[in-house]
Amino acid sequence: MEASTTALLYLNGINVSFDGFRALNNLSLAVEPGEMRAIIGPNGAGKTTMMDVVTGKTRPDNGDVVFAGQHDLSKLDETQIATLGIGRKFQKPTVFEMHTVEDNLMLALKNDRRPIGMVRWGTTSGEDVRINRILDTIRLGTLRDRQAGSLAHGQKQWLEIGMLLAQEPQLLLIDEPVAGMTDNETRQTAELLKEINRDKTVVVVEHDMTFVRELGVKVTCLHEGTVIAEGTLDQVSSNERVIEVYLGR
Amino acid sequence: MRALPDRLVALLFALAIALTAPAFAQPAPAADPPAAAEPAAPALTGLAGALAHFLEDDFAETDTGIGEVAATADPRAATIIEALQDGRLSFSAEEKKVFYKDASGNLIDALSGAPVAAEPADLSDVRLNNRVRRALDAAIGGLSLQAREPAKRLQSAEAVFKSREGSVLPALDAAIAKETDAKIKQAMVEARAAVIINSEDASEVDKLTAIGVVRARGDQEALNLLAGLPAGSPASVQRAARDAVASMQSKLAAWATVQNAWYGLSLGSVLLLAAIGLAITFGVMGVINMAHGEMVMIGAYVTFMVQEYIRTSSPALFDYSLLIAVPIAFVVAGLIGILIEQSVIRFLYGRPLETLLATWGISLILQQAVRTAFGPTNREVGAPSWMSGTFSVGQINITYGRLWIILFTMAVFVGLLGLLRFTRMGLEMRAVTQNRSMAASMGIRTARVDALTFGLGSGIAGIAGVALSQIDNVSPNLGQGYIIDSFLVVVFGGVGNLWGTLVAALTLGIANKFLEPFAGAVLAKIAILVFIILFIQKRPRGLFALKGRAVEA
Amino acid sequence: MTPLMRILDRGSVIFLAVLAAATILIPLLNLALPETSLFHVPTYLVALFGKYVCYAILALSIDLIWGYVGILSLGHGAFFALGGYAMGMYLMRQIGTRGVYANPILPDFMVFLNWPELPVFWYGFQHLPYALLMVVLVPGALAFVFGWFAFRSRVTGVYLSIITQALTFALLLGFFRNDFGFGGNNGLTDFKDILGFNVQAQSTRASLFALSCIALAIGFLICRALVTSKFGKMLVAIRDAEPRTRFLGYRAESYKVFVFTLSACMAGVAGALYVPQVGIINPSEFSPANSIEAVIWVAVGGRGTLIGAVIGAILVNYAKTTFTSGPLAPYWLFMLGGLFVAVTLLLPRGVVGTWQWWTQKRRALAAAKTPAAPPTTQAAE
Amino acid sequence: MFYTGAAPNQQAIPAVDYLMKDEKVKRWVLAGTDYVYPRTTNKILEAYLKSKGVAQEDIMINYTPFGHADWQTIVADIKKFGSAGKKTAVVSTINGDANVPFYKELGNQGVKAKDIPVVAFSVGEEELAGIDTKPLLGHLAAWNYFQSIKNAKNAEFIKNWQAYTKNAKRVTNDPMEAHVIGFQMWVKAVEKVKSTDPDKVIDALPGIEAPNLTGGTSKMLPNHHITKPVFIGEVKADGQFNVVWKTPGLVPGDAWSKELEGSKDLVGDWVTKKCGNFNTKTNKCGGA
Repeated sequence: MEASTTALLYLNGINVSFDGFRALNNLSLAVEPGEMRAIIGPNGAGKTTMMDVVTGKTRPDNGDVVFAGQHDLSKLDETQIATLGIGRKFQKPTVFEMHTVEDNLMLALKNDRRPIGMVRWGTTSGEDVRINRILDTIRLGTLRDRQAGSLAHGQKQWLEIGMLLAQEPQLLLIDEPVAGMTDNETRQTAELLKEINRDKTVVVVEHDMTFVRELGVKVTCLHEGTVIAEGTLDQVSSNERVIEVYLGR
Repeated sequence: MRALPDRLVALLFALAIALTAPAFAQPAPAADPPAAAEPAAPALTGLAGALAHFLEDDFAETDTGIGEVAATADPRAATIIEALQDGRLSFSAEEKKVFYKDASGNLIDALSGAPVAAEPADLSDVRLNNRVRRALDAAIGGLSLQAREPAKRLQSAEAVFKSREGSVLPALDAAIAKETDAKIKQAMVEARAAVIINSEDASEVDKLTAIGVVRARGDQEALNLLAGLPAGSPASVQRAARDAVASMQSKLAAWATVQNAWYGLSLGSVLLLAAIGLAITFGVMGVINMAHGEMVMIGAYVTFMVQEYIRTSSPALFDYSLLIAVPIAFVVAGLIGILIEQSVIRFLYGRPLETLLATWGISLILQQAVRTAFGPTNREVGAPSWMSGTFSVGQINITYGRLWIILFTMAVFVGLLGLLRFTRMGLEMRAVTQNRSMAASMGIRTARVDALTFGLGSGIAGIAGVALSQIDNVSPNLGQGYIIDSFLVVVFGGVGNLWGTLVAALTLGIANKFLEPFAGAVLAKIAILVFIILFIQKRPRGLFALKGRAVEA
Repeated sequence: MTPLMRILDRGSVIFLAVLAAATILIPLLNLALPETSLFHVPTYLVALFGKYVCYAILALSIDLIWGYVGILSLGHGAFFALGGYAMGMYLMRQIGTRGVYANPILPDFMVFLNWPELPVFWYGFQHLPYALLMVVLVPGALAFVFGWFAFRSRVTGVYLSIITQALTFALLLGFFRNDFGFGGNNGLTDFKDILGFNVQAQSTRASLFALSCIALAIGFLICRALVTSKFGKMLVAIRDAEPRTRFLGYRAESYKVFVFTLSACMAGVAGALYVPQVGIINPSEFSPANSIEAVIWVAVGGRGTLIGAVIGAILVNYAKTTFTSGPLAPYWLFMLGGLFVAVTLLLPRGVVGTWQWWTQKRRALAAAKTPAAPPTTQAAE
Repeated sequence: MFYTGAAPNQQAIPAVDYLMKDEKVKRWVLAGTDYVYPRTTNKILEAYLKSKGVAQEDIMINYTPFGHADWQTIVADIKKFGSAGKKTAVVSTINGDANVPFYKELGNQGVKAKDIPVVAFSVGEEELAGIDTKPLLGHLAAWNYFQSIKNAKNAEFIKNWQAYTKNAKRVTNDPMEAHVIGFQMWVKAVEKVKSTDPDKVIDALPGIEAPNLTGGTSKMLPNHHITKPVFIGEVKADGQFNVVWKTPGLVPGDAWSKELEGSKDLVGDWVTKKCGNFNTKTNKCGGA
């Protein structure tokens, strides 16, 4: 495997097809360390499939998926990839609904993941400090003992991002973080992500152009499983091909 | 007109008996010590003497009597033998007379042939057992070789082949000379060969020719005949027989593989039949219906009730009872299915494990309900005549019952495929399966489609019950025996894929039958179960996985 | 909060207290009081209660995997029966020359089947410690292998339920075979003594009952400790959002295999205690119907509540004893079937679960009425 | 424990004798369900057949599980085994529900009683009530009682039973007769000792006689078995049996088979020896 890239995440010539349908078509993408990248594209462009490939949920038919220049992600499963330091937020917020906000974060904290190391009760003071810090970041400090299932949609999104933070990954893949949020919440989320981006690499998939503009980062536009444009939002949105794809022929 | 040849045959027959009887070991009567010890009834000769044996109410005596009746040069012999075979022969020990009932039910004195006015008080039937029946077959074989009906002639040729009764040889020769039907003639020639091989006074050359004839026949019966060669046969004959047996055995072994495949196909079709309804409710809808087996059971009980009704009201329709039962079973089981869907399952969509428990409860209730209504014991479901018996293709035996079940299964399968593909209901079903909310927004009443789909699956289970009533116990436990197998077939084949179910059922059936000779029935079954358990872990979505409505918990 | 306080909440303390009382009182009332006494507990009842307690342990083991991890095993009776057979093998070896054929080594059925010598897998069973080890080890090993295959391949939900059912069915067929070496359909029976005590004796029965209660208490404590720990929270997390746990870097299958194996071992212990009390173990214990019935005990009591599993097992079995011995016996299956339907439709949380839900809701309402409730302080250890 | 049902020497051995003598059977299939009773019976039969000079290769033993439903292969095997030129019979100890599919398969594959008779020890009137008996015509059963046995006592019993069940089609069978005898014996024993104390009744039972429903009087023996006549019946089209043979008198039940090496020296004697497995060679109780 060639390690000639400085990119933290490097996708090259990825193809994925389901029952004859080509979800990803020779997709190539490189995300540099410390970067925040927004990925846009119409429905069915392959955004989520791309995340599935990176996180090991879907195996690519061919192509390279390289993390930090040395790990071939196409050979690893979800758990191994997560342990390498890639966190993922799902499109539909997925938290442990029966657990409290605190427990959700506690389970996500970077720690011994083996069953035997889990047979203990309560949290250590060190863990408490970490949990408190994340709660502050995701602005859920007052809801610490609430059951996650009873949170509002936007709060669940934040909790899930908080769980990603607790995981202490190098790379965060965030799928539609502001779907169903109010304008105010959207703005707050953008700030949150920028804050996170200070020491972590982030890839955001989003439809909401206001949000993407708010982030002010490099944008990649996908269509039919392949990259059709890359650059600032203004560059991309003036690209003819992108206009054609979004507006239809 | 037929009196002359009959008489001639009987005469020859008697002659042959007189010549060969002492030498025979096989027709036990003459050689049986008690029969020999009997005071030889010098006063009674001919038919009267023969009939006297029937008065003893003793099987050995009856056996002797049959031989003697057949041996008399009497035209009444055939009538008497046939009457005995049909259980119409009776006797009075006091009057020392034997009688038979004729076709119109009149009591006739067997000796005089005259109708009897007053029935004797101690009239009782001449009883039959297997030994007597065999003797009857042999006698009839000799007596009806020249019967008018071809079927009867063929039957008697076969009877001679089996009985190897040496005394019929002259009759057989006469019959062969007259026979025009090639097939019957062949059977007679084979029967003759069988007689020759077992006769002590036939020449070596004749015997060798006969072995050739039997060898050409090549079936299990022929093998049977040659393997049981009389001990005193000449060495050359024994060698020829051994060669023939060896060659026939290797051929039969090859046929046995084909036969096994057929058994597997037949078992597979039973599995398919039981599973196919489940392929709809589980495979298409994702409902875990543990009461599926009980739908099969209900189908079988419907068959029982239909037959009971036909038996009492119009017995002539009995042969059509299964055909009548099929639609009724479909409707009854289908309606019960819809009732279950409406009252229980519809509240549990999306919670498959709860559905599983609730439907298990329903299965217990249905079993107990049937037990309460019909009793715990097996119920008799008869086989119509077109489903009884066997025929051979090459050296494999095909039973009509199994053949019809295979054909029926295929018909149900094809019918279901067609229903799903070409009807409005099938279209709606597939639409709901693939995208429920989209289907709903297009105006399909999904709740109604759910109910109908479940009803369809249950109805098909009911139809399966009609067929399974032919090979299994019709008891409240009938369904329990199929539920685990059915689920495994559907899961193995791939949920939501009818073709997968077909392939899975046939594969499992055939695999089972090929394992059985080595491992025995139980180990074969265990091996299959373990195989499926491992297979599902390798391919959790089965052989042919399709994307259906999520079946996940 | 100390770990002990987390493990022993009020309900658990009450439960353990009741159990302790039963452990002491029932044998005492049986042994110490004369038969004529009003408070005398007849020996047959002691045996009956002992049976219920064993069922309760089985229910507990099912609740641990179904209630907390969402694994619905329809074959847990298999582990129960395997534990029972291991104990039965010990008891068979204790018969010695008192068997009909008086063979010092071979159990009667082997003499009868012309087995020349003891099969290797029967070796060692004359020693109780070895047999007890097998009681735990055999079900555990089977569960481990089965779980390892199944969970690694991500066989879940109803598929898993169906293959657990196939597993117990395959064992049922196997154990029915006389060639298998476990006594065929008759199973193992005619036990004489256990550790030198007559299994029929009143005092042995009372002791076995007490032992079963203690085993139930220990099993309960283990389950309770597990589910209140971080491990237990992980189990619930796996139940509710398995993909999420994987993306957090957990090996969900390891957790499942671990807890499935533990649960199988518990079921094995339950079976081992059951066999000397009922005096027989035969292949019918493997029948899929038995396993499903055990699941309904848990459903009735309330899954995911532990205490509910125990209460459900005792309630349903008490009802079964009452109905099947009375004039209503033919209607028991209607009752049982109706119970399955009613519980899933009307009482999905079960008795204890519904009660808990109701009290929690009341407490939440009360808390909402007093908005000045102080924020919970963090009790760092 | 007392046994009013048939011991193997009161069912299996006479049936085999009949087949050997009357049907000239030379080759035997012992087909049974895999549990203790068939295994016991077959073990005794195998020893008995060998003692009568039947070679090992002329005996085929086959065990199937409870409720076995797919008999295609086994019936075909039986057919094949039966076509080796020697008269063959099947001795069936197949139990319960497996019988119906077994006989159905026999019928379907055209195995007639005339060719290969099947003699069964667990198929009686009650079991036949669930089967279409036409294809079974002539197959045999060995019992100590048949409903078709004609005598006043039996006629009365049948009448009472059918009146009790309010079903004129309900059949009687051998196990029912065994209970009738057993109950009468118990009553007589209770009358004798004027107590229902189990221990006293147990001591009183041996020697008690009670009329059976086939015209004789059964007696409780010291080994806790009873004397019974043995009948062989052929299945008739109406589901009843046609008695084709019976023992001349009553046969005492053996607790231990005389045919088996391990048990031929054993006797059960609860009266003088107080022991179920008394060894007449070593004069000791306890088998060895």
